[in-house]
Amino acid sequence: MKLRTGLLAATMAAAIAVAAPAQAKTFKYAFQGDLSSLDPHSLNESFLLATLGNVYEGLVLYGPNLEIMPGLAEEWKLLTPTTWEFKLRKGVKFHGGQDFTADDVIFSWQRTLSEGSDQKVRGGQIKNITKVDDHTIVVETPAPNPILVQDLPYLLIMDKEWSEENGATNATSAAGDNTGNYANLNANGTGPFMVESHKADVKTVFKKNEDYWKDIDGNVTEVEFTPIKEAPTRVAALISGELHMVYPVPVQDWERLDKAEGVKALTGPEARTIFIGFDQGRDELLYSNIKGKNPFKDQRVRAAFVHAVDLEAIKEKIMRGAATPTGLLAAPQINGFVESLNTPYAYDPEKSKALLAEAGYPDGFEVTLDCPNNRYVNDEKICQAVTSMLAKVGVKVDLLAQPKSKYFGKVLSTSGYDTSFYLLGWTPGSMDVENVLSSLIVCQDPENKKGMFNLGNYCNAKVDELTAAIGSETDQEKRNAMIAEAFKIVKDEVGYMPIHQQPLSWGVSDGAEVNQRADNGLDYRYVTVK
Amino acid sequence: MDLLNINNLRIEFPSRHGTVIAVDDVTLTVQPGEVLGVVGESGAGKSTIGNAVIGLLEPPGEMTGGHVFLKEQGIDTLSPEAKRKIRGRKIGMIFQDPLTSLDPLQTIEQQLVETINLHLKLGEKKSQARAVDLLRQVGIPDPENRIKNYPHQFSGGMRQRVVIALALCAEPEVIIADEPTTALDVSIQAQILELMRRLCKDKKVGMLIITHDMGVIADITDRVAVMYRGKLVEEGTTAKILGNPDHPYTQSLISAVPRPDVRLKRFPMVNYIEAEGERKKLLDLSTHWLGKARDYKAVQGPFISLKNLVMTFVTKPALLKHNRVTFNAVDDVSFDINEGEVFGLVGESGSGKSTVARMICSLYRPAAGEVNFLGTDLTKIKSEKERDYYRRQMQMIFQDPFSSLNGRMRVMDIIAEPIRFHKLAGSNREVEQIVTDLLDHVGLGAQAAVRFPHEFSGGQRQRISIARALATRPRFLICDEPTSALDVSIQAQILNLLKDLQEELGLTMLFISHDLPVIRQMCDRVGVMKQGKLVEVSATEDLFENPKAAYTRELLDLMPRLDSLSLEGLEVENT
Amino acid sequence: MEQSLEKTRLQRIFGSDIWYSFTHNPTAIISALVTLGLIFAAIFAPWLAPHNPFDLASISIMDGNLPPAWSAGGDTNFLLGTDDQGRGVLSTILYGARISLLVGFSSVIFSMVVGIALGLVSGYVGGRTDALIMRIADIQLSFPAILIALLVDGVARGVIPSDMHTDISIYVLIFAIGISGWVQYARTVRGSTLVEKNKEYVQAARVIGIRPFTILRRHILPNVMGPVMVIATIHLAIAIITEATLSFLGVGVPPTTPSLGTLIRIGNEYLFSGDWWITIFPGITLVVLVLAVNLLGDWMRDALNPKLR
Amino acid sequence: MFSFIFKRLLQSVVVMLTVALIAFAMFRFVGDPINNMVGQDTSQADREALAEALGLNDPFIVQFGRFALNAAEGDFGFSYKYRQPVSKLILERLAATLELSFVAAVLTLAIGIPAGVYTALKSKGLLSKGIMTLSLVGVSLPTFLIGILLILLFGVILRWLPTFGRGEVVALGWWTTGFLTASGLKSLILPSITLALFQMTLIMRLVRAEMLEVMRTDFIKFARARGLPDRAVHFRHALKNTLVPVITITGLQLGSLIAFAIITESVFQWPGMGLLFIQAVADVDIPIMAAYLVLIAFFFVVINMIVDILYYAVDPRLRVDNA
Repeated sequence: MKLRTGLLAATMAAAIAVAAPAQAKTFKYAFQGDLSSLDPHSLNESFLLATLGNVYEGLVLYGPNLEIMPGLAEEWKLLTPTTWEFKLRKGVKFHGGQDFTADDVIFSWQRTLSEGSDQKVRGGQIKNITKVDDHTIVVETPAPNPILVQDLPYLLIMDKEWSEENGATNATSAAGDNTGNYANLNANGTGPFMVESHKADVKTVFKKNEDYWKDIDGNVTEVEFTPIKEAPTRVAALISGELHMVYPVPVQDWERLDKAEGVKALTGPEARTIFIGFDQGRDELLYSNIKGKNPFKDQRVRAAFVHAVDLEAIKEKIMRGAATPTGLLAAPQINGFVESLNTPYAYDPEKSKALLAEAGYPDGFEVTLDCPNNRYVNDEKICQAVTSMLAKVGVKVDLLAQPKSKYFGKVLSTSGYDTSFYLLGWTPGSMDVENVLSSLIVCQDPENKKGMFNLGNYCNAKVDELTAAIGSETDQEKRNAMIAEAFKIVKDEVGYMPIHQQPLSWGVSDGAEVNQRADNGLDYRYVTVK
Repeated sequence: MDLLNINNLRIEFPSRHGTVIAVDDVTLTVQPGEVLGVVGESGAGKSTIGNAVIGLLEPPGEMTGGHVFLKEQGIDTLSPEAKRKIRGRKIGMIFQDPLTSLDPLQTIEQQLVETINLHLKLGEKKSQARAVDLLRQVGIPDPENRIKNYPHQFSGGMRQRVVIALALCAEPEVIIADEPTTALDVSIQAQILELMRRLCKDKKVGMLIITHDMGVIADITDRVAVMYRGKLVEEGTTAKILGNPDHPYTQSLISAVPRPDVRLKRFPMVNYIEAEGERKKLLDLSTHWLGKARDYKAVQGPFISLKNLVMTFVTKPALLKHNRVTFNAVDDVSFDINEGEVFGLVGESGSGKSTVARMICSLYRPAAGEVNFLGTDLTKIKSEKERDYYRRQMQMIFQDPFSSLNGRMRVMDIIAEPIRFHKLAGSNREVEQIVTDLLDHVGLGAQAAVRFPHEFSGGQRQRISIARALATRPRFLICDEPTSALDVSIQAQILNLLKDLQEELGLTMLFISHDLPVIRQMCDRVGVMKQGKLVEVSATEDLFENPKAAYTRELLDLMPRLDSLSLEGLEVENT
Repeated sequence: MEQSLEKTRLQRIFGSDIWYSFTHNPTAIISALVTLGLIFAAIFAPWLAPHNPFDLASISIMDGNLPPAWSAGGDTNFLLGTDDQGRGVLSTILYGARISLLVGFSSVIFSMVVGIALGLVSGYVGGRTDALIMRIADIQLSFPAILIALLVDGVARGVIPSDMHTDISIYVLIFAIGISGWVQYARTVRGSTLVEKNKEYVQAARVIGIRPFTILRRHILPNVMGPVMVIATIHLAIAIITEATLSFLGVGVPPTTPSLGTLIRIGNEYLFSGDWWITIFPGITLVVLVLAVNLLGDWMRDALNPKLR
Repeated sequence: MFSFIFKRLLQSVVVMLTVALIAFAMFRFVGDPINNMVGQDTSQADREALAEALGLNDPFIVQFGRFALNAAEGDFGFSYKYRQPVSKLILERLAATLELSFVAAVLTLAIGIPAGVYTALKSKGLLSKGIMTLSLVGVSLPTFLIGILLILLFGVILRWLPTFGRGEVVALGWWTTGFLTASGLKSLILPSITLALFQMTLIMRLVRAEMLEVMRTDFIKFARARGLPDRAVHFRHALKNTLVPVITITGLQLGSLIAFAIITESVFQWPGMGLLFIQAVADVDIPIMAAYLVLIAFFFVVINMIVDILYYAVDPRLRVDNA
């Protein structure tokens, strides 16, 4: 018996051994989510955009550290506060062999505004594009926009002819079969990699684009992407050597990865900030035992809450020391980050109790905390911890942790912000604080699509003013000052309870080297396989 | 030399209640061409002998003494494999129930050929030929085609013939038949017995036939061995055993056999096996509760009169009426029962006699016709409440004492249920009093009340169901084959009991049976049924002495002849 | 009289073949003891458990992820270590077993009641009623239990105001698992009812005039309970497992009041990290519990089957 | 026979419609699909436009009617998430699930039935008692845990077998198979075992119980009395009769294999329908959910039909030509 199993083992091992060298220079990795579409305008979601960023390119690109660098545009300059001139790169060809010209840029911009596009917000930053010559364009913005370029890396450029040939002039919409579906299953970009085969949610294979317009640091000739939903399976796949890289890796598995030979955990702070918000808009909380008034309208109550939560403990125990406790809703990688305000509120249960008593809730009160359980790193566990910490100062929190579909279905504007107390995470799409302010902090204003994600409707006229100004201020000095002022107000009024910057948590085998970008995006340009 | 010699056989069944000696030092011999009958009542251990001989004792039973010789060769000591070779080849076996003895999933050809080929190694072709031949021998018409059929396509009698063919197919020297005809109707039984006797004589086969039925014994055996509680109490020629038995058990057994030829007052000396228990005889109905509250209005006209009763069963259901397949279980039956008489209903299985009974006590709703009880047509009654009044006056005793009592209830509750339901007693204590009375009235002690049915023997249970039936103080009692599941001596006791009760309480009875002798013992008038039709109604003695209908005559002819039965010590009722 | 009654009742139990086969079957005895033990432990968890893991105020996250007491860094306070939230694993198991058993038993009883009722009616009344009920059963059978539970749970979360979820989620679970189980009972009961209703003791009752409902209750029901009990035991095991599986699919009880299944699901995420105790101990408990119950059901099946004796 | 099949087909249509109806009635509660279809910055107006375009605002009976009509033409609509025809997606995944279930079914029967027969014939034997108990351990663990443990043991520690996916697959038309490549076959081992374990136990116990019953019937006793060797008695007579009742249950069990694949598939990231479905539940991708449920119902109906036909084949008592 023993002998037989031994033998079996041997043959198996052999089988794997011979299988291995076959895929030299092929990079295999897995992510928890999947690549739902190949259409760069179909979904405004960071993983999709970051991944397609290897196939399609914008006028500008993200560098290894999210810095902006020239892409399909070689250089750009501000003509007037509302007009920019972009010089386009010459001699660039799409994978299909078509030349890249100004027309493609204009076409792609129009496409982002087409029916079914989920990039309308980005496209909306631009009022008009005029073609000067084949490689020069002038971009017009509705208002002075100092950070236009910040928004361009993910405005990905498609080829006009190709799209027209294949009836993909409109973005792929989820509503029924439209001809644009071609772009949903095929890709034709200018990027360093092209799509070899794509089966949604099963496997996507990328091949190197040999005549890419510039040399890349990486040596990978082929990339194989597989979605793996279950964390244990993902980690197992890495440790067993079937994949070069998987992410995210549960933070509690880092030790294990470092112990296991041939693999390591690659971590760093993500640009996403996790925070908890209070309903400060309604006169009575939807989910609380306090009737007739809204405790969260009282700044002392909000203060009591933030002082009751021990961010260090959450960091140590739940995030295994990986998170970065923060006092600001924007991460250091975000343009406009304010160092001085980033120190968290102090953990001080006594003070918190005192504040509650002062506010007239000596015995605390009840409130329901809405929490996703499959969106952010250990989101449900964080909520549990917060729940038990608040219990210690007498506040009874009912935790309602749900899958993200149900969670967002409940708390977002679609169902009228149906929440009293919620946990949310945010990465500004433009990597600029302006986005943070205008989405999370300014008063809700459906008409102008402002404060759409200010679920608790924290509202302060001064902050709104500043935000508007920041949006159009082109002088960095002044701008930063205004940013600092705005955030100062929010912090003093305890508008939110920032928790931490969640960690990037990748597992990488020694067989490969990758560059970990703060937006959790993987750029094949910087992948090397030994 | 003996063909089969069973020598001081002893078989034990170890159980948690101690070892049961099923067969105790039994010696038997069978000669070629001889039919030896082993007779005895349930638990006598007769079947165990059969199983032991072919080496198929059910575990945990084991042979702890004695030997079995087949032509001087000891076969009990052989290896399992050797025993297997003897089974079927040298010793054929026939079991009781033909319906379950054949593999339902294989054609009888497959089963025959399989066995023939196994023992005689004839090869497919020859085996098939022999199979067909065998079927012809056992009297299956058109064997060439029928052989392709599956068991379920044969009637019970035909199946038993197939079973016999299977037992014979390797020319065994001995055949052991365990209750071969018990599951069959009397007409079929006669044919099968005749067949077996003929085969046994022609082929010089020795036959060991195990039965509880004196009729079978009388019909085909040459010698009889009587068994009682595992012991062999008496052995001799059939004539001797039936004519003048020596052993008291045999005598009581013989005296308990219902006689087709004469009608007895009571069955005497039937207490050898199970003491009948003291019964309060001749109770004073004016004082006793059974007498009280018999607030029955006097009957004018017939007590019961059935008019053109029809009962239809659906054999193949279907949504649309016209594709349903139906048949009439009871077809236009009419007869009257007068107050105080015992009316017998006789017929073979499926003749519809039980169905009639069930229609009378409205278990079935007739498709057509009237059931007039005390002048009221019960089929017209709509409300349950109204019907209860009549229900109370007619009760029923069922065939199977094991399934006619709810095993989850105490005897007390079983008998008390009707009393409570019909509110026939004021207090609980009165109810208990009545139950106790009833119990010793049917010859069971009061202590029986706290026990559960499974603690009683078949006979005792039947007494319990009689007590339950009496509990509503009925004036009309329906007995549906009340004794056919019982041993003869117990049957005799129950029949005695019913006779007595009928006299004491002046009950009117509908007595249903397939057993003509029993009918003759019990009934004043008899109706004969055949395939749902009533073929004859006449006074019992007339029916037996000069039957009118051809079918009745047929039945009477097929009745086993028990002329050799001794008459001594029996008082014949002279009508 | 009464007294003697009692006596015979006891005698009946201890004299019965069931009891005999039980006392002569070590497996049955052991599994019975284990099951009872766990049930006991679950019922008296509040008194047995060193901590109350459901009382959030009492748990401190700083105690999180402590290994079992005997291994390095262990805390004697937490015999079997703690989970990520600082709940004692031992206490959590006791309380978790409580929930698992509650869900298990309740859902079994639920489907039992529904199944038996429908089965009795279907079998006794027959005709169109029977046809209807059995068709419904068929349809449900073409819809695997796990899916039914998933959907039922989904709907419940939809229709019930979300602030009540935490309070009622356990009842939802019971309903979800229960509703998917009744068919088996219904079919079995119907089958045996069809047999029993033609037995003569039922006819006797009808001749007396007893009304159908009483007949079903007093006569037929007690006689069809045997097989039902067997199914129930096996079903209990399945229900507990199903609960665990559902919590894996994310529709279990809230993590603040975890069941054994939820504990395993949570622990699942720690299988690769060093904190094996978070999964292993609840896992072992679950296996032992379910195994014991299964073995018990096994024995019962053989013991209650007359043909096997 | 023909009319019988026709009746069955009619029934199946009813069943599937009911399933679809129930399913639909439930979907409106499982969550709001829109949030999974757009990025976080997408404006309210766009979200509503999309909902309108998808007909999510119509009364559910209308939505159901639309679905039923299209489904009748084999058109299950368009996946919200993948923006592809559902029928295409499911077709891609069908092969994976069916192959997995098939292998699991083979395992179940190939091990379950013999084991059942053995434990029945040697019911007192020590080995069979062992098998009985062991089989219970298998069903005492939740499937997902078994899966993870298998992965841990054979994938991570021993590194014999792949931990996820189907390995290399070969496309035969629209059907992709893992049977033709070494990696494909290796990838099948762990998931199929995980999936089969539970059913295996059930079938084994069922066969055992039925076999024990049959072994006590008269015709078996009579077969012995005719001197037939054990082999013939056990297999020609006993086993065949055992299978008659076993067939039905087996049918249902094999049907539920396809459904239970949900768990196995998500543990092993097996790209089958189950995975697609559970993802769809998370993303509220209603068209996929609806199609899946109807498909499952369809499988059950088909299996039941096959079972009934088998019945006719095996048991002469059911044949029409009864005399």
